[in-house]
Amino acid sequence: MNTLVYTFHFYLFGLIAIASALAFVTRKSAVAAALWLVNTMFCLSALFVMLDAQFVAAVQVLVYAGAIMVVFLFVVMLLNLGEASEVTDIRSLGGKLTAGFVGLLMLAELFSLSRLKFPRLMGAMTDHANVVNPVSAPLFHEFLLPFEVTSVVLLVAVIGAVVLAKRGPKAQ
Amino acid sequence: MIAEALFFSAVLFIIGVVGVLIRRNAIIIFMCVELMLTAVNLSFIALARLHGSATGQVFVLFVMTVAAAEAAVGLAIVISIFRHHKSVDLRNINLLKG
Amino acid sequence: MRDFLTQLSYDAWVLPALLLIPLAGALLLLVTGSLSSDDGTLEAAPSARVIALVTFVLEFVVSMGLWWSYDPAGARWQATFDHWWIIPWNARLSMGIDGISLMMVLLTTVIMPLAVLGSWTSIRTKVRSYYALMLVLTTGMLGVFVARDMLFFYLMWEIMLIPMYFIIGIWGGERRVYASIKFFIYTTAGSLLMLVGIIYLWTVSPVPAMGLPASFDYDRLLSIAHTHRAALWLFGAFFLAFAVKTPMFPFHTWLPDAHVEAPTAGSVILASLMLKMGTYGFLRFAIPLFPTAAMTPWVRTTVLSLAVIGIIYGALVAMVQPDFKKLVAYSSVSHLGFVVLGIFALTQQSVQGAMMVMINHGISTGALFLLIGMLYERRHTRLIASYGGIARVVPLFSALLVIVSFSSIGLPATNGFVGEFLVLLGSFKTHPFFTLFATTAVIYAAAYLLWGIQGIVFNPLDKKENEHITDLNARELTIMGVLVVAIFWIGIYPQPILRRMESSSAYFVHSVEQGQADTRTASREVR
Amino acid sequence: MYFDLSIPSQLAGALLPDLVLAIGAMLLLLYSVWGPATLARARVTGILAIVVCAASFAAVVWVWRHDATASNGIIAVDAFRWATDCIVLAATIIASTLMIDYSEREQLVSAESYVLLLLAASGMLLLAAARDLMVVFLGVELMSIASYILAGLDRRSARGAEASLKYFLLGAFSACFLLYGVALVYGATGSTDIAVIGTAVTGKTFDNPMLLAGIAMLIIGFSFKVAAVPFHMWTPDVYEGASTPVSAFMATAVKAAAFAAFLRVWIEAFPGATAAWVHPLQWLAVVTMVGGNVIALMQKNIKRMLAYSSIAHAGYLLVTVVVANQLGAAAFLFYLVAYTLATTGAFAVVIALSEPGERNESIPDYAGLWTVQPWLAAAMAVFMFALLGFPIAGGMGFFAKWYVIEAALHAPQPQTVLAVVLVLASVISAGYYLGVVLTMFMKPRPADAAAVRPVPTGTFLVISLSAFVLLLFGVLPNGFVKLAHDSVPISMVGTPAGPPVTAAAER
Amino acid sequence: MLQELAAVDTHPLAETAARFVGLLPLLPLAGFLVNGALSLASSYKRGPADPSAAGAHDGTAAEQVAAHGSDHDAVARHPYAAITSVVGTLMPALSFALAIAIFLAMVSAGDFSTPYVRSYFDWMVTGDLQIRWAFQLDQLSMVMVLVITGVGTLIHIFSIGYMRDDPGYPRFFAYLNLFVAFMLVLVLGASYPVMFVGWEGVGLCSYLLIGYWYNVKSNADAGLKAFIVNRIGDVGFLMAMFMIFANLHTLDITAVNAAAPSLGFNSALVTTICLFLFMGCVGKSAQLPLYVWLPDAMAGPTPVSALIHAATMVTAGVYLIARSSALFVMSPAACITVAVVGTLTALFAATIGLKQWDIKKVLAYSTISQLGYMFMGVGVGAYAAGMFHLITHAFFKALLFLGSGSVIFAMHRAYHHTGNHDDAQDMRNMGGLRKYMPWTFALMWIATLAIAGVPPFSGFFSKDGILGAVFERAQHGTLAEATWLGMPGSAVLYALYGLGLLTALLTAIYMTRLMLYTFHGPNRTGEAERAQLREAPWSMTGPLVVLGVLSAVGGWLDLPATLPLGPVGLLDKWLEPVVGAATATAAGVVGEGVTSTEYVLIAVAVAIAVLGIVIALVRLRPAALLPKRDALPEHGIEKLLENKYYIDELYDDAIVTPLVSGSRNILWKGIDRGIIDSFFVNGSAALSRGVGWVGSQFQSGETGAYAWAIAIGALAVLGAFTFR
Repeated sequence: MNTLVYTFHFYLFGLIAIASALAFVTRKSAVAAALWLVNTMFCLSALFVMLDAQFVAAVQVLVYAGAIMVVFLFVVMLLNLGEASEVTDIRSLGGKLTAGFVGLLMLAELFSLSRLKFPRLMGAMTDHANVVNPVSAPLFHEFLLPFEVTSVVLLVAVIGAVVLAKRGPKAQ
Repeated sequence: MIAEALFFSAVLFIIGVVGVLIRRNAIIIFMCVELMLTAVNLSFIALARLHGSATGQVFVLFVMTVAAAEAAVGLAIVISIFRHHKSVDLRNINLLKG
Repeated sequence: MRDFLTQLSYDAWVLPALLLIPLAGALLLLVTGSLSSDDGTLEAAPSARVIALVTFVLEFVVSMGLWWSYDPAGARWQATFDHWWIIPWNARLSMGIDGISLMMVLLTTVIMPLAVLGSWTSIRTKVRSYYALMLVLTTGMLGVFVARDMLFFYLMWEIMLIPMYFIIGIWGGERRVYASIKFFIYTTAGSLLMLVGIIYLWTVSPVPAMGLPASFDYDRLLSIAHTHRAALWLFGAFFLAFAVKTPMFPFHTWLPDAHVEAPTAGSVILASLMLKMGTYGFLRFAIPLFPTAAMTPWVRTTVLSLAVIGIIYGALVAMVQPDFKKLVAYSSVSHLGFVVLGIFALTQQSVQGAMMVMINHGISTGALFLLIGMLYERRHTRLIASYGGIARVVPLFSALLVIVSFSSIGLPATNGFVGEFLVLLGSFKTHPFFTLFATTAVIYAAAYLLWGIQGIVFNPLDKKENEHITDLNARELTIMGVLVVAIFWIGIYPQPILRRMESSSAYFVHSVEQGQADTRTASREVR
Repeated sequence: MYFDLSIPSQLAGALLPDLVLAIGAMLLLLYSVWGPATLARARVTGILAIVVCAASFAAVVWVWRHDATASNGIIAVDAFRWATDCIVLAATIIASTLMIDYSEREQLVSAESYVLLLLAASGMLLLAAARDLMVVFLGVELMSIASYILAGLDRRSARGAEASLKYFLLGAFSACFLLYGVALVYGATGSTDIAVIGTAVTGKTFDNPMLLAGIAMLIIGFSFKVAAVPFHMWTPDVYEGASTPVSAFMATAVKAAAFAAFLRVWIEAFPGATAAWVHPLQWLAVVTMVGGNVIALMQKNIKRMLAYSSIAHAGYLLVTVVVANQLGAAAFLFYLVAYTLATTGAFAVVIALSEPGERNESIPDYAGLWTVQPWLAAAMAVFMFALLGFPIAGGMGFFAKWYVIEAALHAPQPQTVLAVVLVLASVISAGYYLGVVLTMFMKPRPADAAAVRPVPTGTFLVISLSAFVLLLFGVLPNGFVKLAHDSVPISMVGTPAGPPVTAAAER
Repeated sequence: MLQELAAVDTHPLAETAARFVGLLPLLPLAGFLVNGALSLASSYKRGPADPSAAGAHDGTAAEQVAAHGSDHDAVARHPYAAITSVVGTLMPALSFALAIAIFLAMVSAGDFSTPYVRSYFDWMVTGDLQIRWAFQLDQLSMVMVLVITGVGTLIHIFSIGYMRDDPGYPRFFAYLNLFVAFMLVLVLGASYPVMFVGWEGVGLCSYLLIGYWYNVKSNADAGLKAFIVNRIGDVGFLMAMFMIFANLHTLDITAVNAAAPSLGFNSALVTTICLFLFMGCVGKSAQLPLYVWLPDAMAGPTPVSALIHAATMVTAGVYLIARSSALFVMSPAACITVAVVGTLTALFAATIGLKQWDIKKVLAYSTISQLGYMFMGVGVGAYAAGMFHLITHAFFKALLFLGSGSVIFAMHRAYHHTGNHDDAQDMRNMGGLRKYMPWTFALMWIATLAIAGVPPFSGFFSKDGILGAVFERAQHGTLAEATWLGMPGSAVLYALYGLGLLTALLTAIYMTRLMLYTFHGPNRTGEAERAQLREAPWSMTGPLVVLGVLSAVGGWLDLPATLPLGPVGLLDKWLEPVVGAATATAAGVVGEGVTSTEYVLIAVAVAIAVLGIVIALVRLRPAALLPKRDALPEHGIEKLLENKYYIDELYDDAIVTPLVSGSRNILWKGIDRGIIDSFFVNGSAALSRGVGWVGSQFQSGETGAYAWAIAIGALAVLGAFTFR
């Protein structure tokens, strides 16, 4: 029973995510598209939870849906691209069909390659009470260096944002 | 459910790819890339679950950070482009070719 | 003479000295003035050509010692020099001469001063760079002839291209850019495959059982036995490089363009020396390294067919050229066909003859290019149709042109005959039918050259502008004098040269036959 | 010297050069923003950046000289890393030097650019060291993000912005493939540690399908970073649009670092799956060599031409990846040295000759250069010949090609076809390299040609030193050959690097 | 250079004048060098130090060039004429004197069967090849040396007068001397390659002398044609040498002759060798089908025609076959081929000679015809007879040419005097010259009777010797027994005999025609010119007289046994050591004594000669002839003969034109430029650029397109893994 509910929800969120994603790539309006993407993100974070990654799911909602997408929407608004004025934003039907075909082909290739023969399914991380610890321990031991590197990445991003977006001398 | 998760992940990834291919708005294309990243994150989570190790989850955290950084830089670039071209339609942005 | 040379320990230093003297000359040219054009004219830098000439004469004097110091009955390699170079790859600066190299080295050192004299007044811009390039070119050519290390050989082989590329491209005629780039790419395309072959040879060269490391040493590489398949591929790679350089039909089309567009000295060097690299390569590398492949019946037949086609084809095409320089260029295709025929026929006489043709072609064709250059300097056209009857105006020039042409045609008692006769005589023993066809080239040779010189020096003097051509001056007579003496000396008494080459060519013939025989036995045993 | 990488302090020790560089970059950032944005300040920043790089370089040499080793861990401590570091740092120093002169000419006040150069270089050092796919990914991103910004550094330039956008969008797109590849490999092997993957990927687990998909995705991701055909299309636009010193930086350092990671992953993680990836990589190499060269034939703009040339060179370097053994790594390092010197040299000449606003950059503008600037033309000819791989005149370029061909022929499965394609592609490349040379030497100088301005000191130093080193080691490459020979990853197992050369040969 | 390299020589000639044999060619060679230097020295104007400097036209040079003017118009004698005349004539004369001395030494040395070989130094020695500069003196070469130096000296003397006003005077003598030198090398060479030096050397001189007046294009063309056609034959000579060396491992004539039997009687090998050798002879001696150069060679000065194209060079082929007699007798098939070709040539050329108007052309075809006779002789193995005809032909044909030279000289002088530009060599412009040139008239009649075969003039004996030998060989001997192209040898030889007689008839007719039109009947030269016609100076007529005497009495050199008017068969006996064995082999069993058949044959021959003369005298009407410019076109067979059967045109259309246009249009423009260069070389470059262009078109600048490329690339890479 529990498994059935779990399975149902898993499929539900997965399919909603896919549907939202499809809606996202096909909406002409940038704002609408962005919101559909946010929806996908939410569904995915639900899936994360169901895959025993509660901490990551939380971060997903906070960072992705919350921060990143907001920035996107902000820029869309800032540049006044919110209205679907540019009707040709999406390629013509031929382009779409070809792209779809390429996508399906790639998908087929991926599936035929990853026929999903897995070695042995490990047990879930049982300690539901402590969802942060399994993530934080390797983060500060094994993956200390990458963790520090991310800070440099962010530093670069900051510099970059400042350098690029600040009003410089008049464009030639 | 691992297989299903990987399936969803692959489908979302491909939708992202298709999105990149059919859109011409720089910002939307960038969003498609974000979709692809998230799709990969799903794979990571599922595979972490499969292996019972947290490495995958840690990886997802790094990816999110990078995505944030990319978003900052990318949107700055978009703004910069907009200043020059008054447009973010990629068809208008082709001074460089050949 | 030999004692005197021994006292100087001549053999120990002569080869590196020969390579370094031109480089030193080039350096001297670079440090004594600016390279750019503003002060690079002949008037502004009259000393450049003098420096070059002095260097080349010094080079010639130094090299002449080899004539006496080389002992035909002595060791296979003489005047050897060996010095470490690229230690991790075990490449060495290893040099030496045998009878074949000796003659090529001497030919080079004789032709180069003449080439400088031939450019004396015709090169008027950027003189300093021009002579510097000629000096560098000389180092490259001599390096090819004396190298006993494959890597060293390859470097020298390639480095020749650059000076020649610039000489054609900067001081050449109207289509010089096209000609120079065609020349460069054509020859590079050929030789790069050889590079792959050389590297392959190196990778298979170590003999762990005997503790021998990988090596570029020529004699070591000779001793490697390849599978037949590998040998065929390797031979193909080497063959292509040398066939382009030679040039053999159908890889010859760079030659007419390069020759015609190059300045006089460039054509002389190309024809007299650089084409010999190809045939020298056959003699030294392509065949001895892969005797089984080279002597495979179908390979041999193919090469000989190409050689004979080249002989006849070159002659026939030369016959219809309106431009005398192009005529001579195509005649080179024909002459070099004889060399290849002689080499692949593989008899003592044919190989000796092939080497003689190499020398003779260097002298005769060089002389033809020099003469046509002298005429060009006066009238600025090379079209046969724009001359006619100038024997009356420039008798000495005409006499020399006739003499040199007949030497090129192969009139007995001139040098041309000795080489072609030996080639054909020797080739007949092994390949009578190819020889029959090749022999008919003596007809076409007469046809194209005599037709050409008739159009220039004979026929009515019916063009006004030709009536004021002046005859040769002392400098030009000096150049031609040297060459004409060589023409008759080799034609009448070639024995000193033949004797010096005999043991080397005998070794070549013998070793290739031996290599071929060994494999035959081996393959029989396998069966 | 031994580092236990599980102890943070020793990890820091093993990361000494990286830390020097990163911390230096941050200090430099503080300096650069701590005052008015003037040209003079930017210039000082640039000089300081060179000092930082030099310090990091010294650190590399110091660690290298002490034969440092380390436990298996997230980063490698071996000669291959140090050699790559040296190349990257040298390229960064050259790029900074050129940047100083370039900024003054273009009146570009941008002290941040040096900081970004240094931070990108930190990413590269990380890539050279990475023994964990996670570090690889982060290194790639650090390097790339900094490069995206560098491409669009000149805010006045619409082309710069366009280059930046293109680079960014496509880079992010391809990074997803790389990431997906990492995920799949992780899924197949349960680890992101290259060494662990290496032991997991053996003949037995070879038919693990997810692994194959992962390898394929990794190939796609890396191919983009190294600009292999058909993932190359961003390259010419970005090189043309970006400031010339940045182009030089991207053509050399970025490519070197990406390749170093590519090679290390391939040598250490996937030798067990050779049969799976060898054919796709071979094809990639062939298509890249040929494609890069033929398209370069059609270029008029010298920077675009150099971009396509760099694509072709990526093809040559891919050959060493196909070989994927110690000899291949040695050839890779040697090639990289020659390629870096020649490419930066060529870009330096472009900087020396172009006019403010990046005019005067099409090849016909170089006509008759020899008559006004003989030495500059000669140096450019040397760089062209080096890229062509011509002996003596091209110096080390020849030995670089030589080494790659040797690696190809000496591999356990000799890649003869690749070697032949390589030389044939080189013949095609002669078409455009010689085109530059003939334009400079054989075409007359047009009457309305711009007067050539004096070459700035830094640029002059770069040009002359590059040419000098190329030529010197083109005649006597002993030192570099030996260095490359000794610099292959110590952790690697496999064939010895090249035929054994005994002491007897070193008489 | 003349240092003795040979070991102790025990040959009977070793201590005689023969040891100076090397001087024979060297003396004329020295003459060549002196005259050549004079020639160049007299016309050389030193060029400027810097020829590329513009404005090198200085007036003086132009004036001097103008002063030289046309060769024909210059009147002033050459400044070095005196020294040239002395050196140029003295050198062959000294050679002749030395030849006489050697001849006397040989006579006094008595019978010796091995030739005297004098070796100087190595030429080409490598492996088993041993070629030395060596001269060989034996009876055969002695005969040739005497003819060459003797007739040569006379012609040199004649030339002093004939060429006196020519501006290229020293050059002419230089060439002539060089020719004598090379001709001597040819006949003295002890090995085939040395012989070949002379063989090609005389070809060179022939080339230079035919084109001596090079400023007329047709002269230069004729020289070129002569050299090239000769070279076709030389291919055969070379191939023969290669085959000989490949099988006998030597090229020394003595050794080859000694080893010839080892090749096997009538073997394909020896036949091939002989046919190749004969190919050389066909070229040099102007036989079918390579005779075409000789008529054109008349473009050269007349002394040249006399010396080279009648007396000496063209007979080299005959000499070569006599020299290689040991080879030829091994192959009856080759021998018959030689005879057949010779006979057909003789007949063919004689028919053309019937309708030629140019006096020298008639003589040229006559020469070809007579050479055919000689080949008929040596072909049937009658070497002595062939050589005999060679000698007598040298006398009377040299006389005829020099005589015609006298006539042309006179005609030319007359035309020159009045500024007329009519053809001085056309018989239609002559007529009745006997009044003006009685000496020439008389001497030429002697030669005509000699060539026609009227006894007792020399030609009668030599021609009869050949015809008799043919008839005899048809009866018995190896040739009669052999088959040739499926026909019995004897039948072929009988046919040849018949054709030989027919040719003799034609010979008599055309020679009488020549004499009639030139010397008899009314004069057609023109009123004004007639006054200027007179006999040439004595320096020219003198040699004619000497040759006239020789033509008349030359027959006594080798009287047949049937007509013992003196010592019988002198030449036969003299040549016995050289060609005796070969002759004997060819002849088979020889019936002793004189048979009645032989008298019948002689009678027939004489009758034919007389018949021919009579036919000509009766049929031809010199009075009815019109000068050239008024002449009517000929029709039918006469037109065919006048145009020499259109053979030149045929060769031009069938060989030369296709070869040249094929070379130009197919080989050069088609293959070289079209296929190799345009298609492969530039084509591959264009292909690269084309692919590059396509590639750069994908580079549209739109980021979306780049993403597509990446996606498709990803698809491909994934596909490569999927469909592995």
